[in-house]
Order: sequence, then structure tokens, then C-alpha cells
Amino acid sequence: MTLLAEFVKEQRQTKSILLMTHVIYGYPSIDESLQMMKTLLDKGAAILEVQFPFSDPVADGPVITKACHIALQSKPKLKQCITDIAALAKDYPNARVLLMSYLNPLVQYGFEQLASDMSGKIAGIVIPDLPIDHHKMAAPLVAANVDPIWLIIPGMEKSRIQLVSEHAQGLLYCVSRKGVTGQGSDSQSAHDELQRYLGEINQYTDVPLALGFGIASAQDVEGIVGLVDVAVVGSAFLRAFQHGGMAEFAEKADELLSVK
Amino acid sequence: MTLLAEFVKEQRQTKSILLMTHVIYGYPSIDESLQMMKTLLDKGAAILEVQFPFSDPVADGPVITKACHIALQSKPKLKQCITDIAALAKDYPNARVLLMSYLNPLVQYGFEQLASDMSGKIAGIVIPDLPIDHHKMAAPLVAANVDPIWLIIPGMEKSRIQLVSEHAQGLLYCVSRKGVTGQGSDSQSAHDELQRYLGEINQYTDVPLALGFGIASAQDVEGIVGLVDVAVVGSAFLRAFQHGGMAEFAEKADELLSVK
Amino acid sequence: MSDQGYFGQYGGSFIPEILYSSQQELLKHYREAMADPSFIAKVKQEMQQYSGRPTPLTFCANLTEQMGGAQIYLKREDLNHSGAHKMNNVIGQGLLTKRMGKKRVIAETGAGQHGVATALISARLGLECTIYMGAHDIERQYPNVFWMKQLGATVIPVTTGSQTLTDALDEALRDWTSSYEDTHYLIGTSCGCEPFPEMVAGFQSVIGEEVKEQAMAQFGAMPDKIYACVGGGSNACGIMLPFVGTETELIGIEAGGRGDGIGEHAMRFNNDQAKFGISQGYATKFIQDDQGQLAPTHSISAGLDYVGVSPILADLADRGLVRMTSANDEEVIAALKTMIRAEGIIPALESSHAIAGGLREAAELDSSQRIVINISGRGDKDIFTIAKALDDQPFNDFLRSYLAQGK
Amino acid sequence: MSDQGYFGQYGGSFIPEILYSSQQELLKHYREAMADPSFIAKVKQEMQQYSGRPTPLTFCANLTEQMGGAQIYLKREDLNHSGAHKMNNVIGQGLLTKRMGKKRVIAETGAGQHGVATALISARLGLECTIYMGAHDIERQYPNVFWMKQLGATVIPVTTGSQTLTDALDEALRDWTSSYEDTHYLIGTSCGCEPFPEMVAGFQSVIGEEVKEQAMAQFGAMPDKIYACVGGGSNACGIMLPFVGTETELIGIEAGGRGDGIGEHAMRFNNDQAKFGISQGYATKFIQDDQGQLAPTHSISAGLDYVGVSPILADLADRGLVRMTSANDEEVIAALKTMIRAEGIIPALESSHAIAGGLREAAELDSSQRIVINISGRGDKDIFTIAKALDDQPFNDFLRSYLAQGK
Ligand SMILES: Cc1ncc(COP(=O)(O)O)c(C=O)c1O
Ligand SMILES: Cc1ncc(COP(=O)(O)O)c(C=O)c1O
Repeated sequence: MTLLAEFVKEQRQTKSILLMTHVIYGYPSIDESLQMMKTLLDKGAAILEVQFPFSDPVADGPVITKACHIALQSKPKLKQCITDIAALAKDYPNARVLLMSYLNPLVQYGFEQLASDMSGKIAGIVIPDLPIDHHKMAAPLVAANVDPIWLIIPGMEKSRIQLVSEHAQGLLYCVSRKGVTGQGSDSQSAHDELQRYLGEINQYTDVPLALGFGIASAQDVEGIVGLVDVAVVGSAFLRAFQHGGMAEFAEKADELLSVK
Repeated sequence: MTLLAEFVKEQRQTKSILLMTHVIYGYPSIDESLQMMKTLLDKGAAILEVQFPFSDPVADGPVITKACHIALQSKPKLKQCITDIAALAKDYPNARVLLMSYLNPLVQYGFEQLASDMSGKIAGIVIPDLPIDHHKMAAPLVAANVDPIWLIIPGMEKSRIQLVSEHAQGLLYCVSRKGVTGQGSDSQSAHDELQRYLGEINQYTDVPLALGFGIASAQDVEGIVGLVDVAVVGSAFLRAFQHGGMAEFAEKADELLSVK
Repeated sequence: MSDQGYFGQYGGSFIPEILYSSQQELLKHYREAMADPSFIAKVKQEMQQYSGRPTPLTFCANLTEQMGGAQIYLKREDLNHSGAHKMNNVIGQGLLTKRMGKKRVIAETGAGQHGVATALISARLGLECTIYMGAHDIERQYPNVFWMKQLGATVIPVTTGSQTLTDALDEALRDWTSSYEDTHYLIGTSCGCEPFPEMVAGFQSVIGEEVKEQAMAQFGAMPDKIYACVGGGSNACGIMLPFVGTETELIGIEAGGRGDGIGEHAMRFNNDQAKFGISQGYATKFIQDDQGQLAPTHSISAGLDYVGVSPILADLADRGLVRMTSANDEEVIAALKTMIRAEGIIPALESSHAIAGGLREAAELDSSQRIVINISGRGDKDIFTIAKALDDQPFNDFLRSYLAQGK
Repeated sequence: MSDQGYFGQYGGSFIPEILYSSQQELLKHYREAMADPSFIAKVKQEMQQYSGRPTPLTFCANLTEQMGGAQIYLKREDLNHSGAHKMNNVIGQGLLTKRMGKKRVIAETGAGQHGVATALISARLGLECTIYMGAHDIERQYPNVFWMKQLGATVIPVTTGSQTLTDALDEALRDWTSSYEDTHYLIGTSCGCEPFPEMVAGFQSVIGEEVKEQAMAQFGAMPDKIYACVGGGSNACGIMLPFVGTETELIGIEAGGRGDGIGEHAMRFNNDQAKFGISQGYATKFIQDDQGQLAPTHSISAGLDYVGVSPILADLADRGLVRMTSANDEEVIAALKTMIRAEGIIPALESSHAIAGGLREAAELDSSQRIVINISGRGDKDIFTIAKALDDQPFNDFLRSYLAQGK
């Protein structure tokens, strides 16, 4: 088990579910984004996912895409980003910090360099456009104890889930089916389906599971308690900030972190 | 010899050259055009050529073309035109009136009808887009003693001059070469060339010859005295009118008719 | 072809005497050229290597299904270089001009299609080129003028009369009377004096010849009906002449315009306003008033509003060998939209007349029958007219912002 | 083609996991289709009967004489239906979409050429069609948008980033991630994840195959050099691939733009601003900054300002099998004018890059050598850009009076 996986297991001793919170480095400015990160960590977020903005974030929706383009205006540097979030990680030893980035900025930085700069400071990395087939590219990171966090999606074939599982370490990011986190009359059946989906994944791995896609409220988080270790909250914070600034951002954090 | 030819021969007894003057029926209005015709006849023009305006006067230059289009705005009728100019012909027995028209208005009117309406009143007709090859179309006119006035142009082959000559009656309209009527250092050679051109035509016919194309001044007219029977003045009157109204028109008539 | 360029009572040569020898010379060279296999080969080669012939015969599965009648095929003259059948003719006459040793061509143009085609072939063959175009048409069709200028042609605005096609034609004839020694008058449709109707129709007949071969290859039979729009008549003659006297019915579609009144359409058939007449060098049916003055015309398509029509078609219609009908502006826009949506082909507004005529009848036929509609040209050129007809505001916004940006 | 869509170090598949199965399905169907003679026959038939292939190989006598060097030939992709080589690809992928049983296609477009081509084939094949286009490009290229709308396509303005091609591409990918079950993503150039580069280049290879046959038929030898402009790289791949490894030298011409600075050009070769990178689903040379952010680009031609390039060409260039050069905006306008005047052919601004590159070298060659320049498209579409570049005021007057006339 990697350090990140151990951290999750350990935290789960006292918490029914952990929150993995998402912030874009440099949005709306570098300072403000660091402020947001601190806010989340201060309020007790267990995992902080920091997205280094990229010009062509093909796997993101329009809200995050627009924010990335705004973030790029302050010309963020990946090196500084790593330095900044490594410092955060040091300041908040009870939380873990993950980097999220599309491939190209990482390719330019170099995976060896990345591994050595992140090692021991940043626990893991999410690379949305790196398919499992190219897992070898992440080998230097693995060697440096930086966990590549792979994705599982609904409808994925068994053989491919197995392939991902073989390489999974630290955390597995499971994308939920559209509407699965919704409420209403069919919430029971949705819950059952989700259980089947995650159950299948659990057959292949005992790496902790994170579930994400459309989790936006405390109710959403509560709905998956007991099913996974980590609830990933993506654009909900961003939307809160865009709607009501830092105040609403902090409120959203309070709401989501209320699920203990 | 036709009546028109006889008229020319007779007039030439007392005049070194006759003037064939051109007016567009309906330009700038029907009344004004009739006024112009009377002016010319009053001043002693021997032959009056009245152009019935046509929408597509392909053989005319821009000055006459534009005038024709203006004339068309008063929606001239060929029947009325014939009536009007026949009346003039009656009022001025010492002059002859010719109709000039493109084919199409005549075709619509019908050549039989045309022949009967013109007969004994209007001495001849100029049809610029009726080639000699189609002389049969003019047969009803010939039968009614209305002379079709055929064209000879510079460079025409002998055989074709001969063909035209065979059908020529009343008057033959010879187009002069560009610049032939000009003055200057080469006026003698130009005069010689003109003489050759007309001499050739005279070999084939003894129908009176009219010469036209660019004759615009008394000097021009004087230049051809002795070579032909008739000087045709086309757009010069029109230009005079456009430049200085009826006054300048009358002046131009005086100038040109001063050559006795 | 009968003697002296007559087709029944139509055709002939009614030109000012000054053009006689030039016309005779053209006639002689044309006959010689047509009897010279190397000339024919050169024309064919240029049609293939420059213009991309053969143009295909396209089956329209969707349209056929929508209409629920005859099998619908399109002859794709829109795929010619320059985007219209006009190219066939200018290739032929352009090469003839070279053969005659002349250095310059003149042409009249209405919408500008023939002007562009003439300017193109002139650049290609190294001929000087002067295009007469009504000043009013220049304003309306400036994009074509722009290309003519880029091609090195001199475009002369004609400011007489209605400042449109007929005036340009008259002016081109006037130029020819003073320039015939080194200049060929490259007429754009199968009208005018002998040998123009026959010559233009002849160069265009490649269309129909190809249809014959393609019909045989693609469905093993001749088409039951062929539809073509009729302006001057060159695309119609081109696709129809090879079928005259066969079982294939030939249907010409004229511009019905926006009404039946004088100046509202360009119908030279089935219409009292059009009568036998002689003008612009030849005899045909002209739309005219009781005084024989040629009348103004209108069509939503700039290429069909000609006051006369090919003497060849006038004669074929008289003899019942071609059936003439018309489509009005509204039907044409509807046909255009139908074609675009159903088959992903954007026809010229001229060609959309043929489509309107064809689709109207296709539904009445049964699925054993096959019709061919001649797509004489492509419709990109008509964007200004079509955007206006459809009242597309974003197009105007685009133009405004383009203008606002300056250079 | 090496395994997994690699071409040397370039290519591959770097797509979000959600697209994995859809991409695998495409790959499977594509391989099956290409092994099925009836599919190949259907593609060929549609290329011929709908798009008018083969396109000719045109000898340029005047240009050859003016340059005084190599014999100059043009491959005329401008004569395709839609006016560009883009049609070859959409025919292939459109038919593949039908074969896969999908009902809808999406596509990204920059200048709009690929958008129009996709909308055309969608109408033709009865597919639903959604086109992603940068909001900024929509404003600049509205005439193409107008046609897409008429063709029944839904045009979605992309308002993220620079609101141009790359953003449209990203957005199309996003659509695909949620629509792949019934939707094919019809990429317009030989870029993107496996099998797109190979597939698009494959459908385009008809260009080069025809050149081989035509060269043999017209001059009994292979061309000495072939020139093509390089945007995404599809027309270049199309004409070049059949010649790779032969004696024929292959030269790609990129957009030199208006300067060497970032954002002033679109040069992915011979340029430090372009480096190996991975984005938009594949690895290639991308113009980017030191942080790996893809850079803005510029070209006078809307179709060449792409930030990446076909992995196939990136590899061929690395291996010295294709030589890359560039032409700047000014040279391109000059080449365009030369071509128009000399040969009566109006090339697209994209294609004018290839002309600029070809003419530059033609003079240095001798008359025993033959070069072929690929005319990827026609230039009518560029009238707004060209009129502006030439500062043609009457064009603006025309637009103003068009607007003033209202409906
Ligand atoms: C596309 C197209 N079709 C048809 C015509 C009409 O000419 P014609 O009747 O000679 O074929 C024109 C004339 O410009 C045209 O451009
Ligand atoms: C005419 C033309 N040529 C070239 C290109 C560039 O694309 P590619 O490099 O894929 O051929 C385009 C793209 O729109 C185009 O429209």
C-alpha cells in the first residue's frame, strides 16, 4: 500500500467519507487560488486536488475550461505551482495534496524532473488525458512514490477495469454515471446501480475508491457514504465562487465538509 | 431611276452637294424633335433622315444610343411617326424624308403595312441591321416605291459591292473610313483614298452616293464636294443640341447648309 | 443546322454590314476547326485537364424518396472550373480565337458568370480580355467584377439603357464593329448571329453526350426526361441537343419571376409578351411591346433574365420537340432549399429553376422512370441574393462588422 | 502504420478514458471497412458521382514559361464538390458513419471549409450534423456558417479560449465524450487519436494515386517534386503518401504568417516555438510556450493556422522524407495573383502557400523536370480576405450598397 492509500485508510477510521476538493491554480489569480486552497485545508478537507491550467482542457466541462483560460492569463509556471502546493502540503500535514494536469505541460516539464520535484511532497497526480495504455509514461512518478490516479468509468469492460486495477495505487478515481448522484423517486435504484458498479471495481482492487462527477451538495456526499472512501467535488466550488465570491466558496466548503 | 434618285440628281443641278440630316423621333420629346426637323427643312436641308428609336440600337454609337433611350420614354409609336413625318414631307415638297429604323419595330409593324403607309410619302428607308443578304424582306417597300438605302463600307469585297449595287436604288449610303474626313497634313492622301473608294463603287452603280461617318462641320462637307452627291450628318446635330439647345442646333444647321 | 444559320424561322444573321467579313471569317474558321480532329482533341483536352470534365451524373436517393416518383439524377455542371457550364463554351471559343490568330476577346455579361469564365480562359490562353457589363449589374454583382479584374480583364461599365445585360450586349457588338480585325466576340450563350447559336450549343453539347454515356453506364437506359433552365439557352441546348428526336422528353424551364406583367419575368414562351422578332443579330422570340421595343425582364437569378432566347430552342419548341415551362422566384427558392437539404448540393439560382420544374413533375411519375436535371452552376455565387431572400440577418451583421474593421 | 497509431514518436491515442470504447469501435469498423471491397467501391463511387473525381492534373504553359524552369502542373482539388479536398475525407468518414449505424456526426471547423463539407455530406447521407466553431471564427467566416445552416447543420459557437479552431476542437471532443453512442466525430484533417491520422490521410490518398496515373498518362513519368500546403496536413498527406519512398521529392509549405513571433505564424517545423507535445488526443509537434501551453497562431489563410500538425508528416519530416518550408502572407498574395493572371485559376489562400513554395523553386530547376503543386481548394471563398489584402474599395462600396438596400 502506498502512502496515499495508507493516509486514506487511516483518515477513514474517524470519518465516514473524505472529501477531495478541486481548485485551479491561478484562478482567478494565483494568490486568490492559494487562498482558496488554504480555506479548504483550514476547514478540514482531507485531499486537495490542484489543477494546473492548460490551454486545451479537453476532458473538462465549460465551467472549468473558462476558468483555466482565465488562470492562464497570469502565466502560471508549473515549477512554481509545485513549489506552492508542496509548501501547502507541508503546512497541512493532516491533508494530502494532489496535482492535476493535462499531459502536455508535464511532457514539457519532463516526467523525471516532475517525479523528483514532487517526491515526498505531493502524494499523487491526476492526468485526464493519459490513458492506462500509456502507464509507462508515469513510471518515474511511481518510482518516486507519487501515485498516478487512474480513472474508471461506467461501462468499462472487465478486462480494462482489470488492467487499470493492476496499475492502481493510492486512489482510484471512479466516474459516476450521469444522474447517479441525483435524488428523487429513483434514488434507491440509482444507489443500487452505483453499488453494483463499485462492487465490480472492488472485485479487482483494494485501492481506496474516489467517486466523482456532479457531486455538488452535502446531500450528494451523504448519498455515497459507505460506498466509497472519497467524494470528489469538482466544479461545485468553482460555481460557488463565481456566484458569490470567497464567502460563498467558504459556505460551500462548510456545507460539504459537514458530512463527517 | 427611282423618284428619290431623280430628286437627288435634280437638286444637284443647283447644289454642289446635298445634306442628309439626322433627327431622332422623340428626342428629347416628340414635339421638340418635330421642331428640329422643321428647322432643318426650313433652312433648306434636302434630305431628312428620321430615326425611329429602338431599345437596342447596336449599330449606333453612344451619343445616339443614349438619345434613343431618352426618346423611348415618350413611348413613340411607329404609326404616328410615319404620319408625322409624312405630313412634313407634304409640307416641304422640296425636300425628301427618309425613315431610319432597326428591324424589329418594322417586323412588328409588318413590311406590307409599312410599304402601304409610307408609299408616296416617304421616299426611302435606312435599316442598319438588315444585311443585303436579306434584301427580300424589303421587297414590299421596293414595290411601293420606298427605296431601301443599302450600305457600302470600306474594305467590302468587290463581289459584295456588286451584290449591293444590284439592289441599290434611290441612294447608296457609303460609310467613310475612320479619319477620312479629317484635316491636316494627310488630308490630300485621305482625299485620294476616298476617291479610290468611291470610284470603285461608281464602277458598279450610278445610283447617287451618300457619304457619312463623322461629318460634323462645313469644312468636312466641303472636303467631299465633287466626290459624292450627299453628305450625311449624323450625330453632329445631336451633339450641338446637347451642348447648346435649339440655338446651337440651328447654328449647326446654318453652318452645314452654308455649303451650297 | 440549315443554311445560313436558320433554325426554322429563327436564327440567321442580322448584323451591321461592318461585321459581315468578320462574321464570315469566323464562320470559315469555325467550320474548318470543327472538321479538324486535332482542334476537337485540343478542346476535349482542355475541357478535361483545365475544367475537370467529365462532370458526374449524381443519383439523388433522398430526393427520389421524398418525391416518391421518378428516380432523380443531376448532371453536375456546377463542378466545372468556374462553377458553371459557361466554361465549356469559353474553352471552345477561346481555342478558336487562338486558332484564328486573334489576340483579344470581348464579351458581354449580365450576372458576371460569363464574364468570369471569359476572363479565366483569357488568362489561361494569354488573350487580352474586355468585358462589357451594365453599370447596374456591376453594382449588384461586384464580386464577379472583382475576380474579372484580378484575372486581368478590363471591365467596361455600360451606362446606356437599363444598364444591364442587353445594353452590355449592344455595347460589345459596337466594340466588335471597330475591333474585329484582332478581336473575337466571345458570346456567352447560344444566341446571336450565325454561327454563334450553333457554335455555343455545339461546345455545350458535351453535357448531353456525357449524360448519354453515363446513363448507359449507371442505369443502362436513356433518361425519360431531361430538365434544364433556359436563359439564353446554352445549358439547355447543351444537355438537350444530343437527345432531340429520341424517346427522352426535353423540358426547358424559364424564369417565371415575380409576376406576369412586363418586366416581372423572363418568359419567352407560353406568353403573349414574347413574339417573333429580330434584334441583336438574329431572329428569335423576344419579349417586347407592341412597338417592337425589347422589354425589361426580371428573375431572382441574374443569369436567366435575358429578353431573347436561343433560336435553336425557339424552333425546337415550335416543333414540339422541347416543352417549355417556367418556375417563379418563390418556387425557385423552395426548390433550392429542398435540394440543399436533401442532397448536400448547392445549386445556382438559375439551375434551381430546372430543379423546381423537375421536382414538380417527378412526383407524378413512377419509380421506373428516370429524370435528369441539369445543374448548370453552383450556388455559392448567389449568397448575397439568397441571404436577402431568406432575410438572414447574421449575414448583414457579418458584412457590417467586416466593413467596420477597415483594412 | 505502426502499432497503436504511432508514426515514429508521433501519433498515438491520448484521449479521456470515456472515449476509449468509442475509439476502439471506430478502429474496428474502420479496419473492417477498409478490408471490405464493397465499402471501398462505395467510397469510390461517391467520390466520382457526388464529388466529380478524378480531379484533373493541369499543365501550366504560361507559368512554366514565366518561371523559365521546371514544367509546372497543378493537381486540381479545387474542382471537388465543395471546392476543396476536404470532400474526399468527409465522403469516406460519412459512409463509415452510416456503416457503423450512427445517426449523427460532429465536427470542428476553423475557417468553415470542413464544416461546410461535413454539412454537405450529412445532408447527402441523411445524418444529423453539429458543427463546433469558434465564436470569433463564426464572425469572420459567416458565409460558410450561412451554408452550414442552410444544409440543416446546427452550428454551435464556442466561446472559450481564443474562440477559434483549437477551442472548437476541444469542444467537439467534449461533445463526443457524452454522445459517442450514436455520434461519430468526423475530424477534418489527419490529426487526432488513432485511427484519425491514418484514416483521413487514407481517404485523401486518392489525390496522390490519381497524380501517379495522370502523370504517367500525361507525361510518362513521375513528377520530380510535389508541393502541398500544410495545415493539419490532410491535403499534403493525400498527395504525398503514395510517393513516399520514391524518387519524387515531397515539399510541405506551412503558413509563415506575418512574422516569426509567437502568434504571428503557424510554423510547426524549422521553428523553436514548436516542440514535441501531446494534446488533442495525439502526440505531434505543437507550437507552444515553455509551460507547454499551446500557442496562438496566425495565417492569412484561415485553414492553415492550426497549432499542431499531422503526426504522419511530423514523422516523415523527422525521417527526411518530406521537406518542410514556409511562405509568408505577402508571398502568398503575390503567388495568388501570379496564378490567377497566368492560368485563370483562382486558388484558395491555403493552396497559394503551396504555389508560393513551388514557384520559388521552379525557376531553379530545368525544363526536363516536372513539379506538381496541389491546389487544395478554390479561392472564391476568400474574396473577403483577398479584397481586404488588396484594399479593393469598390468591394466595400458594393457591400455598403447591398446593406443599404435592405430586403
Ligand atoms: C449557372 C447558370 N445557369 C444558367 C445560365 C443561363 O444561361 P444559358 O441559358 O445560356 O444556359 C447562366 C447564365 O449566366 C448561369 O450562370
Ligand atoms: C483549401 C484548403 N487547403 C488546405 C487546408 C488545410 O488543411 P490540411 O492541411 O488538412 O489539408 C484547408 C483547411 O481548411 C483548406 O480549406
